[in-house]
Amino acid sequence: MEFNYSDEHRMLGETLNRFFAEKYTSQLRESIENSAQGYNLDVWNELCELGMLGALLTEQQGGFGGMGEDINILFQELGKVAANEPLLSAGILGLRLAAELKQESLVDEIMQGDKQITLAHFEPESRYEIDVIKSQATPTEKGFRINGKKSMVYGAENCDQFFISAKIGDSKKIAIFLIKKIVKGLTLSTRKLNDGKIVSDVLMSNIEVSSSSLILDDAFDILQKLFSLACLALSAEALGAMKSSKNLTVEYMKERKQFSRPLSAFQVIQHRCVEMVIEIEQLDASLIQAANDISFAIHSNQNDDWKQAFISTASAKYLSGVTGKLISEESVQLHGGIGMTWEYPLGHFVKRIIMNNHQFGDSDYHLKQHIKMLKAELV
Amino acid sequence: MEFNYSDEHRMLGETLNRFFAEKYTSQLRESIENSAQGYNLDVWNELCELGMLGALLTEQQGGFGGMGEDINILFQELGKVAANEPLLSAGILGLRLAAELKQESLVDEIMQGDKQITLAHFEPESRYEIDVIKSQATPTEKGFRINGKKSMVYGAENCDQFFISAKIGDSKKIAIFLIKKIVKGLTLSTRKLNDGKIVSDVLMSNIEVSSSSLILDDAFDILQKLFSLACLALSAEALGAMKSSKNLTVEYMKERKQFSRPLSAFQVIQHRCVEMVIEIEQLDASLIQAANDISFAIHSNQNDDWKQAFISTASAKYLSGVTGKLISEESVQLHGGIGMTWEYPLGHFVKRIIMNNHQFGDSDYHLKQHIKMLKAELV
Amino acid sequence: MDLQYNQDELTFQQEVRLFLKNNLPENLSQKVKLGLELEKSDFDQWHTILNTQGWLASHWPEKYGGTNWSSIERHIFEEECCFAFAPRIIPFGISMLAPVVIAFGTEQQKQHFLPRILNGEDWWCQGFSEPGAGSDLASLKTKAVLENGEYIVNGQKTWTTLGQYANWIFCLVRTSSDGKPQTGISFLLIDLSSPGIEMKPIKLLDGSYEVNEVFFQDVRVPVGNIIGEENKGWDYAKYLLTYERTNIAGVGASFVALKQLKVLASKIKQGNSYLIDEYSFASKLADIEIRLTAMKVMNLKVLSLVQSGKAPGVESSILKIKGTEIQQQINDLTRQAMGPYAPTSISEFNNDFVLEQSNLYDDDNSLFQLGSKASSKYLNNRKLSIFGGSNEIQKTIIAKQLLNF
Amino acid sequence: MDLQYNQDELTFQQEVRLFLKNNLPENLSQKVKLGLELEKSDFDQWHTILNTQGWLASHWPEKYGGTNWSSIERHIFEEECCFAFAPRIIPFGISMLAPVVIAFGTEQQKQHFLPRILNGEDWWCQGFSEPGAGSDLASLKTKAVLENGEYIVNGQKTWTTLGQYANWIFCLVRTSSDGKPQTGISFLLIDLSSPGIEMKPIKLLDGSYEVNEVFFQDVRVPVGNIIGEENKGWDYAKYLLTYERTNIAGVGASFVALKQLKVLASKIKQGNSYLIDEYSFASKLADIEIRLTAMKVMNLKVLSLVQSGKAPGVESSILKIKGTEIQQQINDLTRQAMGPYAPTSISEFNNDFVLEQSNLYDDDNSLFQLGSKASSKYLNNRKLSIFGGSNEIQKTIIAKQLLNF
Repeated sequence: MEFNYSDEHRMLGETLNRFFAEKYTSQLRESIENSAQGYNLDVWNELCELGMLGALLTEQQGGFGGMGEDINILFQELGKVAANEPLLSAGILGLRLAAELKQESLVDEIMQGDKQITLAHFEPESRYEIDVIKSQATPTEKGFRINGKKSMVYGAENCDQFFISAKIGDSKKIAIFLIKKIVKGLTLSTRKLNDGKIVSDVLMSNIEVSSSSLILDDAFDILQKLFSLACLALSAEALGAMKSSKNLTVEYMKERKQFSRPLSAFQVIQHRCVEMVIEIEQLDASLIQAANDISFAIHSNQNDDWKQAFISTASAKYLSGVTGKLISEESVQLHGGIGMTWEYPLGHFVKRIIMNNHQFGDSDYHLKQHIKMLKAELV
Repeated sequence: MEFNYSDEHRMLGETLNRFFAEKYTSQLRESIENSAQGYNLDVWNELCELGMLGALLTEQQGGFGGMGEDINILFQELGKVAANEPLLSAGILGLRLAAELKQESLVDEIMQGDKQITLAHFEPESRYEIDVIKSQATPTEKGFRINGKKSMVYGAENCDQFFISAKIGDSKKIAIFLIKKIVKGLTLSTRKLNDGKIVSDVLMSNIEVSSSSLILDDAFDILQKLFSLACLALSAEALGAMKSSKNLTVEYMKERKQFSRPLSAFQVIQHRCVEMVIEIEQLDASLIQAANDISFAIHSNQNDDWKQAFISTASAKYLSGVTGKLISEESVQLHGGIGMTWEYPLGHFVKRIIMNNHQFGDSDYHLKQHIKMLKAELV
Repeated sequence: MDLQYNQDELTFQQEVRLFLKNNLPENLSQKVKLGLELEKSDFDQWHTILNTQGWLASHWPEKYGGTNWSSIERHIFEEECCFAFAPRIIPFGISMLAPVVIAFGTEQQKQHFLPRILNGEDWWCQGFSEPGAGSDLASLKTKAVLENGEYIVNGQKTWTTLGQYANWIFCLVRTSSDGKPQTGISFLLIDLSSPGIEMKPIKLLDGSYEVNEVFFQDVRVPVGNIIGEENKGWDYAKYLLTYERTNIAGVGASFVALKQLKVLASKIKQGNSYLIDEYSFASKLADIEIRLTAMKVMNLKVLSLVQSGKAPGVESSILKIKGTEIQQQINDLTRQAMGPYAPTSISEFNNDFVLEQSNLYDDDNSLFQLGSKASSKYLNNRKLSIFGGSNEIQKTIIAKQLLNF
Repeated sequence: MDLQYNQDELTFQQEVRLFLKNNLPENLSQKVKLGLELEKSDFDQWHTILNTQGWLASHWPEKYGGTNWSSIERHIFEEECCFAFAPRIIPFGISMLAPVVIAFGTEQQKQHFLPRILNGEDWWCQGFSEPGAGSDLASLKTKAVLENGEYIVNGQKTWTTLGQYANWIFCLVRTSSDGKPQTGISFLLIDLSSPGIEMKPIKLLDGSYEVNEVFFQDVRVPVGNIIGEENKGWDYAKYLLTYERTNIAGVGASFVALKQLKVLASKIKQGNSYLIDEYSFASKLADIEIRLTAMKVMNLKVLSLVQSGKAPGVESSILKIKGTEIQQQINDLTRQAMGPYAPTSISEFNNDFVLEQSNLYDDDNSLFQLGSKASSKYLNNRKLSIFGGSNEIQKTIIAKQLLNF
């Protein structure tokens, strides 16, 4: 057993911490709010130049990380400044998926920062279920005709191509296609989110694609593993934002006076801050376990180890939802009015924490997954 | 709308309050702990002489109350001293049921304090479900042969007769029989509870009864209504005990000093006491609603009104479980060590509160009932 | 004890329902139903309709234009307005300032200000909070110095709700620094068109604008604009804060919001079933419903106190805490109900477009709409437990007043 | 970062498992498994077995009879003992007094007391708390006055766990009332057979006896029984309280209790299905499991701190809070699982009868047995968050030490 991070992992965290601390000024955030991309292009390019995308791929895939710990560290740093750069949508759902699907040339292009892709998977009726997919790919002479609708595709407008999921004919398997953004029959309906990010509906109406667009005809296993990485990433990002929220709150309690004493002198404030600290510690521990189990499963690639990794990531995502609600609400409440304002940084963290709970399954969803696995184990 | 209690109801509460405050000394409680009956015979006889059993019957049934408000008031007073007298088992499940089943002569005997009866209904596998009944009554030449097992029958040992539920032959209906305690094939296995009460398993092995023992062949409706009275009674009793727990706690916080200040000067203690007060207020309100709806349904005897009464009592029983857990745990925690001791009265209230949650459905059970009714309403 | 309305109360309820059916404009009720932002003209329109009927300021004495409704009747009116999706009555003039003017104002102040509140000529806002004062109101620093029959006011107020619509503000200002902080405060009425006043909007974390900062630089206020005596303003403010808080729990509005949430949950698909079929969701919904029903009774209890002439004390604090908790829980659960659609931003949508949707819940676009509102509302309503005396302050008040801690 | 045990650790784990398999008597493990009360002779039996193996006081220095296990190895040992249903090692002598004697005692005290702790000649109990002192330890009043080479002790101690089995007690006593309350306290070892001592049991709300009051009236204690210097006892007590708290969270025991609860829930009938199929129940179970798994990692983090030579500070407080919360939640849920059987009283049952049941969960009688234990245990374990420094005190410590509040 070794509880400390390796030098490489420590460096990854420190590098990102310094980088984001320097970049994420309030001006930068204002510029992002008004940007078309939903993030800052310069920051993204520098991240690519620093080679940070390599942290998302294993050595075999051409990166230098790609393990649970890398994702945990990277996304916590993102969360600590509530950064908007698309390391989930273009990084994990784009780059990592391309690598898992062995699309080497695509991986190279993305790594060089030349293009972005992402995955359009969930649909209006999926809610959080991976396998509720109604998009249809009908075989044609030259390839396939695709119809369907994909919901809430983060950063879609910034991509050149999409991986999209669909079922071929009567098959129940989920196939993955690679399609261009600009193609007849594809419409994006894009809006901006509370936190400045952009999101699109993708309408696919009789899109004609060649047979080479079909990348994999049964992608469920790959998607399930990929989504466990996404859950870890979202939980870690939320945790980073929780740490920042908690720190802001603790500091403000010391500064702010009421009834002639700093708020931090009030016992109720003390206990409530301590409860925040403890819950954050607990979540941190849960993420360490999930990251560990994912790494172990990637190394061994045994089914049982992946099962354990799914349990651990479901646990972590559940706990990040529950803890996140507590930290957000308590941070705002303890701040009082100032915590409600746009200008004060707390709101950005709170929004990131809360909204991450709405991607790839909220706490109810993941608790249910945990219960299913718990019951399977008892039989 | 009239929010105040009538003079009669106010007097009922005041009379009982005075009566119990005088009787329930620590000596009395010690004598109950060591008694065979699980309550004090003198107190019970005096209650009967005072005519308090009449509060459990409507005027038509020969009483002077029998409405939701009467039960709410009566059982809260019982709970305030954590009294052990069998107003639920012998009162509602015995006397009131006898009245509902129109057993006038039985009612008279019970009212005069000459005998006690109760209902043996739930079985090992019922948990909290009214209709999971496996006891069998097989028709014979002279009447019926009954087999089955009844669990956790409160105060059974003190009764002369039981109402028991069973299914006749292949029928799915729940029938009610009146049987003697001392009869061939019936065995009681009796134990004492944490709070001094006694409870029995009732084993029925080839009991032969005459056909006149069958009182009603389809008693589901009567039982459902009776159990809603029982739920109100248990919730009210728990509420009474919560009020006493809270009062003990509030007073102790003022007396007890730590770090040279009374505990009541600590802000965390203040807020936690106030949270107890608020939750108790909320439960009180919920019981007022349930009592009101039960009274309304008794008056109108319309199905829709009973449905509303079932929803309200499920709500109240749910809330009394949830609130009870909070009040018990917080009362003990805020007291510290002293709250853990047998000698200090708090423990009696805590045990009554917690254990009431385990009769006639706990909070999970009643929340589920509420959800069923909520969904039925949406369809 | 009888929680059912009696015959007179039922008759009154019918009267209110009929009035709302005939007089509440559909453009207003639709906006309220969909949770859209109401503009000044919307509120003005509704105030005018109510004033015409004589029901705008129902709790005022009849001689100033009020009704003589019982507190139960006022409750029925408020409840029916909620169920009909009527806009709320803006309280600053009608329910906050007016009672103070009626109780402590001069005859001239009453004659001048009360009719203007009723007919909409004046829109009032509140100037109590200051930056750095928060729930510790008595520590306020905005100063008013008497010079030649005028107060010269300097300082800053904040969290002034809907100040952007107002032409008058009632303020607590410091007129003396002797003695306890509470004793040197006066209650001043200030015309917002006076030179030296600047009203600056505060953007909230959900992107909405509804509160403001107000800056006063050498603002001259006629001495006749003071309420009651100088340095007694704290008493008047306390009167204002305890007066007319029977609707503080927002029971009616919460019942409506819960009902909407139930319908939503029975329409949102979750794989092959509906959200309402998920025990995790349904149990939270049921828990809220049970607590809300209890709160309805707690509210009735306070009404009956008021009816019998008692002023609610800590009861208001309890209702404030429970009422805001429940509203926030409903907001939270509505956000959760939206699932992946919850994060959608408010700014992208067009009110007119939403109103065109014939059935609120029938297509993805309206889901987006509701999602947008749900998470903005969740974020925005975190304020409920902070403003109006934070829930922590309320608990401390209850500990002192009820438990004698 | 790697949470898996390495090869050496796995080998050690196998060694411990083999030892337990061969040496843990079944009569003991059965009692532990069924949650029955253990007697003095049970503890003595197990202590002797461990001492023969040299594993009783694993954290002591080797020269006094300890092992040189790493903190991970100690953790593995504790975990395996839990999984095998071994009795707990009674901490008063081995883990509380001994470290103090080793750090601050005279050579003579070490030579005399340490072997007697190991071989079971002495059973120690703790005399810190006093009536009226609670978590405010420094306010203690029990007095010791030096007279002719003996301390004369007068006063009262309380909450002395398993004092009924003890022949010695270590006490904090006041030897001076100058200066701050903490500065006048001494650490005294007292033979319980000395004249003037009375040990009185305290009955707890579940009917159990495990804590006691101890009365001292003119009890004469040789001056050689003081630890370290007079008036420095507070420092030694603090050392004791922070020493060896890595197992404070009770992770192993909680995993075992949770596992038992899961089996129970999959056997308890609920109409035609099982309790585990109820979402309301399963969700609470899953929530606890998730938090317990996280606590396991938090515990490992502290172990790794200890391994690298750092003494855990606030980390122990966090583990104490979380550990007791989780144990109480498991107790609470076990009680809930028992449904109508939960209120059964403990006093009616016969231990031998329970042990005869071949399958724990197969018939109603054993359900009764478990029900009995479940609600007694729930009630009894409310103490966990009170004793050993209440969870409120722990929070205040964390606020001061970690947040600098």
